[in-house]
Amino acid sequence: MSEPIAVRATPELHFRYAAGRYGSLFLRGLGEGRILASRCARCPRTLVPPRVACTHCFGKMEEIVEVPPRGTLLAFTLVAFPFLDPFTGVQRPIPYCYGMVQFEGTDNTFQYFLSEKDPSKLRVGQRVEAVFNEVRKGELGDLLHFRALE
Amino acid sequence: MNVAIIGCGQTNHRSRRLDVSAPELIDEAVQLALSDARIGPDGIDAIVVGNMEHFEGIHLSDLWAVEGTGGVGKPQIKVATGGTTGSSLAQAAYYLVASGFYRTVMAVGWERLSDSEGETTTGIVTAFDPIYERPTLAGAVSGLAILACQYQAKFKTRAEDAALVVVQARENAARNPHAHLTKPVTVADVVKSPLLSSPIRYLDMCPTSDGACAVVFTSDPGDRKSAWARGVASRHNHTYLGDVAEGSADFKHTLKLAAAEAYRLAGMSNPRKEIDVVEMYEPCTWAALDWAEALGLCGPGEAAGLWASGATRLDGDIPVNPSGGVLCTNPIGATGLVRVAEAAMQVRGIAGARQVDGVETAMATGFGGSFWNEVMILGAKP
Amino acid sequence: MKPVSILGVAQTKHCARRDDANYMELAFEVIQDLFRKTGWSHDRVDTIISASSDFWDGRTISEIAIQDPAGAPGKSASKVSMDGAFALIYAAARIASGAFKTCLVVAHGKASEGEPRAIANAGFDPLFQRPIGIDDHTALGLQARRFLEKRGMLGSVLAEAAAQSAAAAAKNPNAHRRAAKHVLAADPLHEDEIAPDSDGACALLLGEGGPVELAGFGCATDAHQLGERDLGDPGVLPRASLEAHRMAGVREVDVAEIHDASSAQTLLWREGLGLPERVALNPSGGAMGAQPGFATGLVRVAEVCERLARGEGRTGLAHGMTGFVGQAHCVWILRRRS
Amino acid sequence: MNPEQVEPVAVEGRIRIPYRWPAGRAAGTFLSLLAAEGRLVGLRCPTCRRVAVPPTARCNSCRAACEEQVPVGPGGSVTTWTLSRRTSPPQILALVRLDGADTALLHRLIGLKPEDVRSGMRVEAVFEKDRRGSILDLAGFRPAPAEPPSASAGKPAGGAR
Repeated sequence: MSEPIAVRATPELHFRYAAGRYGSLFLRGLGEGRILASRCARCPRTLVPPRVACTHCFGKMEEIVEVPPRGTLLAFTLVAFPFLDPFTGVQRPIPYCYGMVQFEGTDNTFQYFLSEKDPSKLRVGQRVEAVFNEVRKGELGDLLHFRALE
Repeated sequence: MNVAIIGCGQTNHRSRRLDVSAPELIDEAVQLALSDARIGPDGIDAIVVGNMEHFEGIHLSDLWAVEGTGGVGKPQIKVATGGTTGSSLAQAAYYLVASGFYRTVMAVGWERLSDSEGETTTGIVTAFDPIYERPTLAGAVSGLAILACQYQAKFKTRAEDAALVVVQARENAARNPHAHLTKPVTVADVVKSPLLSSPIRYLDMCPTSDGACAVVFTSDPGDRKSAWARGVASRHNHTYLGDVAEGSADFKHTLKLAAAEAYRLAGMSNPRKEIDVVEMYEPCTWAALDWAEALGLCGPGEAAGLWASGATRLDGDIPVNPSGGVLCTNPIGATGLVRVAEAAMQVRGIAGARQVDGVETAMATGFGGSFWNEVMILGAKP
Repeated sequence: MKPVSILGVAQTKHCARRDDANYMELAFEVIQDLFRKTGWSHDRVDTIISASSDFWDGRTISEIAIQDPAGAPGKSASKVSMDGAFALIYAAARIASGAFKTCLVVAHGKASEGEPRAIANAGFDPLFQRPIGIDDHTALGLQARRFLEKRGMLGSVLAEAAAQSAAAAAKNPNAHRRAAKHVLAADPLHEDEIAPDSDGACALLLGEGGPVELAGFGCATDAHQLGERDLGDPGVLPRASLEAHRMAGVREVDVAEIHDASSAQTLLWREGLGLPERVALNPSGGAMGAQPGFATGLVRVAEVCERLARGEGRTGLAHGMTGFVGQAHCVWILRRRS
Repeated sequence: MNPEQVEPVAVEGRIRIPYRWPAGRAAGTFLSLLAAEGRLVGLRCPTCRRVAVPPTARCNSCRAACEEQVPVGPGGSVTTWTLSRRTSPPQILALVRLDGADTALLHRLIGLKPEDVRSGMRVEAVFEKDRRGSILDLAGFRPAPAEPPSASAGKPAGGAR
């Protein structure tokens, strides 16, 4: 026998991931072209995406605030290798750039696509702004990418 | 209660082990560990097992695995925490013995990354938030590339500096029959290898391996060669990757905290001098630099110099990964346990061609999840 | 074992679908409820052990979702990828080792987000059992038939046991309200004789000096292939039970809560645990009243703890299970401190 | 903006990954003989003499390595059965103890109606013509007229302990 016996299968499991109340609010905000954050007045912390638990005191984040769709790029990468996207089961289109962006007035970073495809044109500390799709549906894809302001 | 490691077994880790089923692969490591510990299957009171279900597509993987672990009729507890799975198994086995619940516990970790036909990244992508993070993330590779980007920006480190880590790792792996990648590489090879996720290139990154590891922990080692657990610590991290570097402004925060706690438990005031060898969980070259600094092996921004000086070599004054480390061998669910096993072998003086002279104290680390870290310090005495 | 006691318990209401809460929010809800009941807060928690399933959550390293609500950042935490009753062993060990004083234990499950039968199928070995198309319900059917035939019982005993569980669940405000029909689901089991797929979470706080202590536990794993076991027997359950009773130095308990995935298991596990008729079994309705994934066994512990704390008996037994038709069992004996 | 008042949404997702599970030595022996020769074997434990089908490389009772091949079947008896309604038409799933084996094999019963199935009934293996090294090279088990060869047939496995 040329190759030892093996059993092959490509199971496909379907999920309905609940966005939760805070996430639902965030996605609705994106649909309106707005970036919403949750705020803990005690700590104080303002975080995107909004969520129920503060990252400092782990208590309830009571307040939802809108933050400007601009921020600072704190890290980035150009993804250049092929791999299967678990959502589609086929190869994710490459190359693409994404980065960690700290929105103005927030304390954490948000991970999302960058419009720039050449990492040599990006730098840590760069100012960026969120670009929204014209047609929006209240989903993450309403946010197209971040583009450099300088 | 004091806890000692008395037996370690690991497979010869390879890119694919098509000749054995998962339980049979596990059995290889289990038999070696039992034989090293000089005990029979009846000498094991409980088993802790772990692997990551989506990498093999097997839910409740502990339940089929009993055919290999020897868990039928015994307590068997599954601990699975991502990259830290192996180190978490070691910690769980430690606490189960230290509590007095069981006298002798075997930790068994395994992964068959070839079962997902090279698509390990696909499984790792699913570790992160399905709505916010999965669309952008490219597995551990891009997650670590974000760390590397920040490290590079902060210290102006060159790709050539980071490459030294894997050059040395491969040299060490050539002395380790269990290592997966043993072919020597040069700095030029590394910086010319294909770009995965900037600044990480193919040779900067750990491989995907098939392999298993088993380690026997006991409170009653008798006259067996033992490595005693002297400092066990773990520090966890946030849910979202975008929060991980918040406040501390770096990705090594939890490793610093875990190491400090482990040093405190082991009663160490100068770990750089008191630790004889480090088995570090370094999934990529850049992380090794960042984390050597977190462990206090050198100051901020000095790690490249540490490697360049030869201090981290087998004959240096702070050898790092005589086994070749994760950069040469990475069966994920076993990887952290291999670090513990290698550290224990160093303390027990049975590491063969990769043995460092006169090891009294060894440290093993584990990395996983959303940048959380675990540390175990082993010593020749309790 | 060194004295480890339960300082407090909390559970969510269990139901078919919690669209309003993602995993983080579900964990937040139950942990905050636990703190409200006990007067504790995150800064007094030393370590965290969670229980959840990567396949159920559709997420590798499923515990990442609950790091923040559990207050894990900066602390030592770990995850047992089994039912919460097993996770409790690790949590108790962390305290009994002397390394930690208090441990937050949290388990969650949301059947509504995934496909429970397809996920269960992926839990059988991929060479012999999975290709046949078996799942948790059909495995329960194989077990129920063998159980009935081995004892020469009629199927009506399954319906009677299910009716008793349903009556108990009707009095439990946290139980999963469902309209299961008496139609065949996995012969000889009817839909109402199989435990529901629920969303829910459970949390408890371990430490020293609480009203109820963990007196003993036992745990054992059986062979994986269904055909290696006699499904009409309780398998390794008596072994786990004996060990728990021995460690606790307890011969008989006053109340018991078990994970019964079918009404056949209600009868079979009762037999395997050697519980006499006088012992109240599953006053909450048991898993037949709500089965929130890996939280199911921890809910049993919480239910027993609450009853003992209220003075309804002095000793109790809680049972958790992982795997199909009882491949792995965990038995806890709890005792009210006098 | 109050999160308590928002209409919650769920996001559709899936996990789709290709897998290849090697059968290894014990299962590989079983599956290759099934594929190549249409015969069924178990592995016998050298210590406790138990014959396991499906075979395991190591005995679940005494941990001895199992290598001795023992022919089993093609006849056997049903120890228990159920109906899986996930498929249309429903399939009869059963545990079948093959003659010569001490454990039972999970498979499908074919060629009969659910109302005709009885625990303890005699069945025989039906092989696919085109076999590829899978447990599905066995199409299933169909009713067999023959009487049980020994009094022990029809009893389920005694468990692993």
